[in-house]
Amino acid sequence: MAETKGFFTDTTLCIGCKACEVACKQWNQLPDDGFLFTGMSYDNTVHLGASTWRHVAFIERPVPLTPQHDGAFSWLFSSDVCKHCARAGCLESCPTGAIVRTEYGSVYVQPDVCNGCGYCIVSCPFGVINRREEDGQAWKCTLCYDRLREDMIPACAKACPTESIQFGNLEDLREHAKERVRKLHESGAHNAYLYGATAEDQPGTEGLNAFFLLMDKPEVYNLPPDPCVPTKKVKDSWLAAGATAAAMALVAVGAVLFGGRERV
Amino acid sequence: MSGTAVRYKDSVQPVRTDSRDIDRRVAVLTGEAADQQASGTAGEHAQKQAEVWRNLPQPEANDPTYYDRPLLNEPVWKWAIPTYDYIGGLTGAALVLGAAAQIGDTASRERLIRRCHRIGFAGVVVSAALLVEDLGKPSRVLNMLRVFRPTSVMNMGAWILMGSSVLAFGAFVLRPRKGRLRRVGQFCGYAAGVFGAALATYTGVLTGNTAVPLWQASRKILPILFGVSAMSSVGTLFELTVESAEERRLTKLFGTVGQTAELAAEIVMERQAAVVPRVARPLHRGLGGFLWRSAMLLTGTGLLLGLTPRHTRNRRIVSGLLGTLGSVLMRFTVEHVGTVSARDARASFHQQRAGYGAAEVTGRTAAVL
Amino acid sequence: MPKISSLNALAWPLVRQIKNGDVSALDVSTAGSDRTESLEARTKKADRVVGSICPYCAVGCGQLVYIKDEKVIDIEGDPASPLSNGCLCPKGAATFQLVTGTHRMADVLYRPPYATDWEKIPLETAMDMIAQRVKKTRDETWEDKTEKGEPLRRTMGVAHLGGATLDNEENYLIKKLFTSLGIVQVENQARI
Amino acid sequence: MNSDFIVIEGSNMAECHPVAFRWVMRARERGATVIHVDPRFTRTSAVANIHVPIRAGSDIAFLGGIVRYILETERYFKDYVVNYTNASAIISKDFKDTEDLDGLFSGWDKKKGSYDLRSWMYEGVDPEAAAGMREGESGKKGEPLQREPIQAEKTDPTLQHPRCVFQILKKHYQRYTPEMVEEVCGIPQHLFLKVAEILCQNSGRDKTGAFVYAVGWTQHSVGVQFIRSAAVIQLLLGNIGRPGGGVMALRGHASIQGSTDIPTLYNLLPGYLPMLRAKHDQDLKTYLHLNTPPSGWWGEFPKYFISLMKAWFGEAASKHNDWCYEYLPTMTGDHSHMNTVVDMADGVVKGYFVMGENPVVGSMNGPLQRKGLRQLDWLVVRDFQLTETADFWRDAPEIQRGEVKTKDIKTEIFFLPAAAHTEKDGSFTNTQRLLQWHHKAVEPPGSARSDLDFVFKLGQRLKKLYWDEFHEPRNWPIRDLTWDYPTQGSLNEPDAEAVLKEINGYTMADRKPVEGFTSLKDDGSTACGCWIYSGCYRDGVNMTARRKPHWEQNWIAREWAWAWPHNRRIIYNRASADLEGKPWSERKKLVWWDENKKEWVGHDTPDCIIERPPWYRPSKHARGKDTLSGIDPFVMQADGKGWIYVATGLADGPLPTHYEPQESIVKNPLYGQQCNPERMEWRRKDNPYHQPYEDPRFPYVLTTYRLTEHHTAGGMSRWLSWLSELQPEMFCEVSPELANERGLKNGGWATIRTIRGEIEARVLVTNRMQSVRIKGRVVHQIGIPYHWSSKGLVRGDAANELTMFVADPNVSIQESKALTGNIEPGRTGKKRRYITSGPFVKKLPAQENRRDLAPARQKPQTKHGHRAAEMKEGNQ
Repeated sequence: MAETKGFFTDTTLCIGCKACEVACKQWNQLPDDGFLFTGMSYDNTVHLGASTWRHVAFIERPVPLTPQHDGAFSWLFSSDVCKHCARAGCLESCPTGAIVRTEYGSVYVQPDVCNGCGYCIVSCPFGVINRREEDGQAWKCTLCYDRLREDMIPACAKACPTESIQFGNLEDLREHAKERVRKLHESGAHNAYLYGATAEDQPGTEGLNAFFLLMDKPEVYNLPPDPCVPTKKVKDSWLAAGATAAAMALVAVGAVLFGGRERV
Repeated sequence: MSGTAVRYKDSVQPVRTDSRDIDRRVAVLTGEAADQQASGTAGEHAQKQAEVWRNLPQPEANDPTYYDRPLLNEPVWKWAIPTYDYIGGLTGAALVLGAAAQIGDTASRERLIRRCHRIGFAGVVVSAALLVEDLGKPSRVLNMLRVFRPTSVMNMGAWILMGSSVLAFGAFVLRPRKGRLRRVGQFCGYAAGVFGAALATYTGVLTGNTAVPLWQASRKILPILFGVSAMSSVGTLFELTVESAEERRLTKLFGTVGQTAELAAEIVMERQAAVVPRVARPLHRGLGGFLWRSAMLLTGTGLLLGLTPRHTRNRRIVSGLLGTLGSVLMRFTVEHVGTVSARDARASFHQQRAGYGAAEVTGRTAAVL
Repeated sequence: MPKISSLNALAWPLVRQIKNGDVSALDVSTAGSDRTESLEARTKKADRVVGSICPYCAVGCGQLVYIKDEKVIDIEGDPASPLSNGCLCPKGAATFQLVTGTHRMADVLYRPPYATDWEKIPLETAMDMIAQRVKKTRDETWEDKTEKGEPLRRTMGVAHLGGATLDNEENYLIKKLFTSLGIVQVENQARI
Repeated sequence: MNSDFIVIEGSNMAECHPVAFRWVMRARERGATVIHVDPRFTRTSAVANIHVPIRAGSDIAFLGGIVRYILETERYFKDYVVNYTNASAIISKDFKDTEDLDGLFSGWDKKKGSYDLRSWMYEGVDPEAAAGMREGESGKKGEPLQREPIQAEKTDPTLQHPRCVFQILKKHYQRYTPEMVEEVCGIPQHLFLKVAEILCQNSGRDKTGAFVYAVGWTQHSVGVQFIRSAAVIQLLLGNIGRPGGGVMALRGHASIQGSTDIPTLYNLLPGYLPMLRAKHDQDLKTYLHLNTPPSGWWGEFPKYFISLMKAWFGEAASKHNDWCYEYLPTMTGDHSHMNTVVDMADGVVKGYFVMGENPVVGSMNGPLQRKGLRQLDWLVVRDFQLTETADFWRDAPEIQRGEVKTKDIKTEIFFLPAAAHTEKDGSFTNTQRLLQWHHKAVEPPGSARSDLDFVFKLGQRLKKLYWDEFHEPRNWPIRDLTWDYPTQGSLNEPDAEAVLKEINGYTMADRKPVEGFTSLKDDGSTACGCWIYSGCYRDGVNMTARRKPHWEQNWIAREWAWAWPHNRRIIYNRASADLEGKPWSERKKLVWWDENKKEWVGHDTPDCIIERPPWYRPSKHARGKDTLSGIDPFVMQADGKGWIYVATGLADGPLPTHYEPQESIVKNPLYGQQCNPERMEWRRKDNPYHQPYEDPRFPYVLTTYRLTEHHTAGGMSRWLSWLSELQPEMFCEVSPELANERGLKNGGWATIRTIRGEIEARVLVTNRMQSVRIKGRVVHQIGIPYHWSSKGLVRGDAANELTMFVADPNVSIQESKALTGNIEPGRTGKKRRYITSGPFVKKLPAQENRRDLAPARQKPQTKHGHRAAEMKEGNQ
């Protein structure tokens, strides 16, 4: 079992060039997602999906980036990607074992196994994995599983011109990220924080192998503030189910034993 | 000249192939997603779907979203799944009733038992068919049994359905026989009852065990709702068929309890969802709201009609139909409102900000800003 | 199609699961398929890797072109480049599609005067025709001297545009040939 | 990357050069201050420390303001300025500044409609030669390299002399006050002062900063002066020739630098040797005389020229026939792109080659471009796919609208598919003068061929065609042209390395590659295709193909590929050391004098005569490069100094002066002279202009630009789905205020109009477009990317349907970054019109004279540029 690998996406270094999106499409040879003018700043790919495994969000805000900046405007970029959660909804819900936890700690969909049941799609609290219209099965970022096997770094991280996307051993990334936040706070960027860096930061997923440095509320980047892998709560449902089953049996037996008699 | 002319009309605009437009004579496509199917027209397709953002590109300060785009991907399930939920429930409940009916002196209930097993057997077959129907790659249905993955409700469901099928088949085929075979069949009947109970309720667990805010909020009540609705399904179905007085009374009791509980569960579900108003929206507004109300109304009237004394055959049929429709519609409605809920990013955001995200299990929210 | 091995009882992951005593069946060691096991980067299969330079802007990022069976299988950044360290911008990252896309024409097309359509002609024919056009125009529009008798030795009838996307060697031959033909109107994007 | 401040102005670096921006981000993380000056808030602004919103086209006012600030606060780098620049030089008595002449310099010639540069010269230096250079209107006006025998005779190291450059500078910029900057550029004073202060604080012995620009500066009618002003600032601050310093140009095409060094440009021969001018260079003797200054590096000129002739005409070139000098054609004026197009439209040009370019989309005034193409006899287009230029005859806008019928277009068109860079060997020269080799990976598909192959085989055919006519002198060049490159491969293409070897140069005797340009001779014993590239193939090794990983060498990475000249990575780097040859500071050391080795050493190849000690002073009789003293870093300048004041070579003034664009919304607040008096105009019915300012019909500023996701005219991006999906449609960007004013809705449609034409585009309403306040008046700016047109996967109208022919006088680059126009909601529909199909806006009485001061108006009618102006008043 190799060391756990992951991404640290530092949005303060992102220039919104979308190199990651294209590099990903090139390496994985994904089709385009349609030519769609959205009117959403420079974002025309809108969301992660079956054919878009990296997506750069563009946020225009009527406030300065930090108190140090002049003017009353800032433009945030953030390259979103599958989080490869430590507790992954898609993984735990996959009935076929098509989705697996790899030796690098990443979450991988085996295209030759997936039968397209669609359960992973509703089980992902980040809306990452999806099925394409014409396509029968579920797709998402593989953390370039094939490249990792040859000690090559993922295509997006390699292409990223400004080192906004950093790839490496999760532990090192976490260290580096903490340091980075400290530096930013010193420089006056007090609203900088890590999203999902550790289990403490995000108990619902027990930490993301692909975590982020953000400058505003998660919602602004279309990230959930307190996501939770559904299976953490499934116990309640099973108990309810068990109780119902028991009750059903009781009623049935009762009905059989007493319900049949003619009332007088 | 033009006789020999090769026409190059197409070259006015490039020819789309598979949205990659790679010339296979000069390049090979072997990337991980090289097999992903995409017609060249996927583009136009997407065009139709997405609506253009009309306002200033700027998040709302106090209640931000990303251009009001969905956070989650909506369910890809089609009609087959809610139908499966209904049929599966019906089957399960029938097997339970069948098992119960095997208890004690069964002389007077043979026809009932037989009918239950027949429904059970037919049910599992249809259920399996529906399941396959909804798969993106039906040919790979057997992969459902590749592993035994407790965390995956659907995997559990697959095994449950598997078991139910075998047992229902056993009960249906063997119980009518004589001697040991009958005893085996008898056993199958009981065992099928156990699996049936699971089959009737696990779909509720499956639906609740998702990130869709409304379903998530209803995860405790959904198994109950689905279970009791299964009971009523059986009850109302038997209403439609002539029975011996005893069987009628018996199934009616079974069904009525289920129907009453179904109605109650629906009310509870709405209440629970409404704890975070935004989450309950789909139940109150638009098509979802209408369907939800209609389902309750159908079940309710069916119930009342059934409870009124002096049963004429027609009235039984009417109440039976109403009840059945109620249960069926309920399944479809739950499906629909879930889809609507998945489209609403704010539903998730509000829910989690209100402490119903991870905080529910971890006791503390992780949101920093 | 259904995965055969998943039918064949021995290769059935469930069997493996029981063997491994794996309760959750989440790990690749249990649920992994044969394909997954043998998965590797396609670049590993490449017959050769060719050093190249990004054809888009003037930053000049290094590129590596992976070839298998005389076909391109991948183009990505060259980590060794001191300029780009293996990075590419979106355009550079799309180079694979640029050079292998179906948009690329492989035929020589000819549009006769007043025609409404292209027609396909052989490369050699086209080259001959072009050479003849150049000669004709040059001869017809040759200027030897100005009225003042200043030397011209040129033709203003033929002009050229383009070069910033070409190689130095190509620009050199263009300049060399056209100047010797007496063509002065040689221009490129540098002015645009 | 080593800079302490980086001013990005006239460039959107993060968007157009993301990978180069990697180093800016590194610098920012190291604590450098990144300042972005731009009309729009772009992706660059988003990550810059400071964004300075500026009115498009007012940069000189801003930069001039900074010059003034540096001088007023005495923050200039004294040792550097006194010794390495011409600040101390004393200028002729006859010089008059714009201060005295309300926006004109002395020497404006009414009749010629251009400047006589005599009065700008150093005192005591004979200006004749300089004047000579100008007479012929050779395109090499303003060409960066100086050849006149110029060295300031009189200097005043105290910089106090009233006529010394330093004092003239002071006077010239005295009116560029913070108040004025605010008035002209709309930049708030506090912001301006903040920037100026940062520049000063981060310069000096221990700190350096860089200016970065791109076409945001060049594409103006005063483009060259924009860049000059930055150079002035950098020289004052001592930021040139040092690590982290400089004025960097970011160029848009893979080999656009190369295509200037080995020019596919009308006015140059390889290596910046000037093209022959009919009027002056009547024979070799005069040509060499005019181009060989007795001082400075260009003293070597004859060696370079004669070696070039040997390379081209081989044995045929001998002393007796003046090295085939008479084989070369001559210029009679400006023959640049826009004139070519105009000549096409007028039927002068009959045949046209277009290789890897798409002028119909990428060049000014699309309608006029197509009009030109329609008049051609034949057109050859070489590209990957049918571009708008190749298909102009069947799906151009005017065809779609039925104004022009395909069957009426006479042009005969050849389309030849081109090979991609992966299908041919060759070298690109990047924006840092670095030659990098790309190897052939696969064979080109079908009939696709490299341009090398095309030109080579075209040449072979022409040699055949002319075989019987070789007796005619006019055909001798073709006869004697050395064209015997070895061919290879199944397509037997010419060997690119053989061509590179010729470019590098070789000895005629044994055909051995030469070491570098220092070993070139003027006796015909050496041949060299481009002297500045000499050395790229030394010892028969293709230096440009070197790919030694950067982690195996120092940060200069001298062993990666090859940079001209002489593999120098930072030119004029002698300036990184002080007078004694010691680095100005440890932190900024680059090259230095090693007393033991008795030569210059350092991280980079020293850009000076390596064994010449700092204390060397030339003797009176020194000639050529011997005149360069040990403290003359700028070896390409005749006097080895950095030129704050350009005594000769620039057409439109020795010092940058603020002029309004051809089309502006305001009157020039600084001078009576509205526009650059020397700008080139094309006054034609098919190229009309708006009023110089306050044109009621066109109240907004338009500015064109690029996006990360597409490449220039889109020929290499609009056909790729991976890029197209990222920016799928033509759009324009407007501020919320303007949107309100004109009723535009985000995501909706708008029609943008100039007198040349009108286009429709989707609207992006955004706070990134900031309206600037000029004298309390709100000036709205409209942003229009120019990537799209009628073809490709993603389409839209082309921005250049709106732009006009008007150009900088020095380099004939057009003005597309600042013009005026109008915008209204809704699509254009059928009624859309272009000037080529008749005017469509209401006529106004022409007020041309408001563009110039009275004397600047008289422009004679000669062939080209503004001289071609048919003075049609009211041609709107």
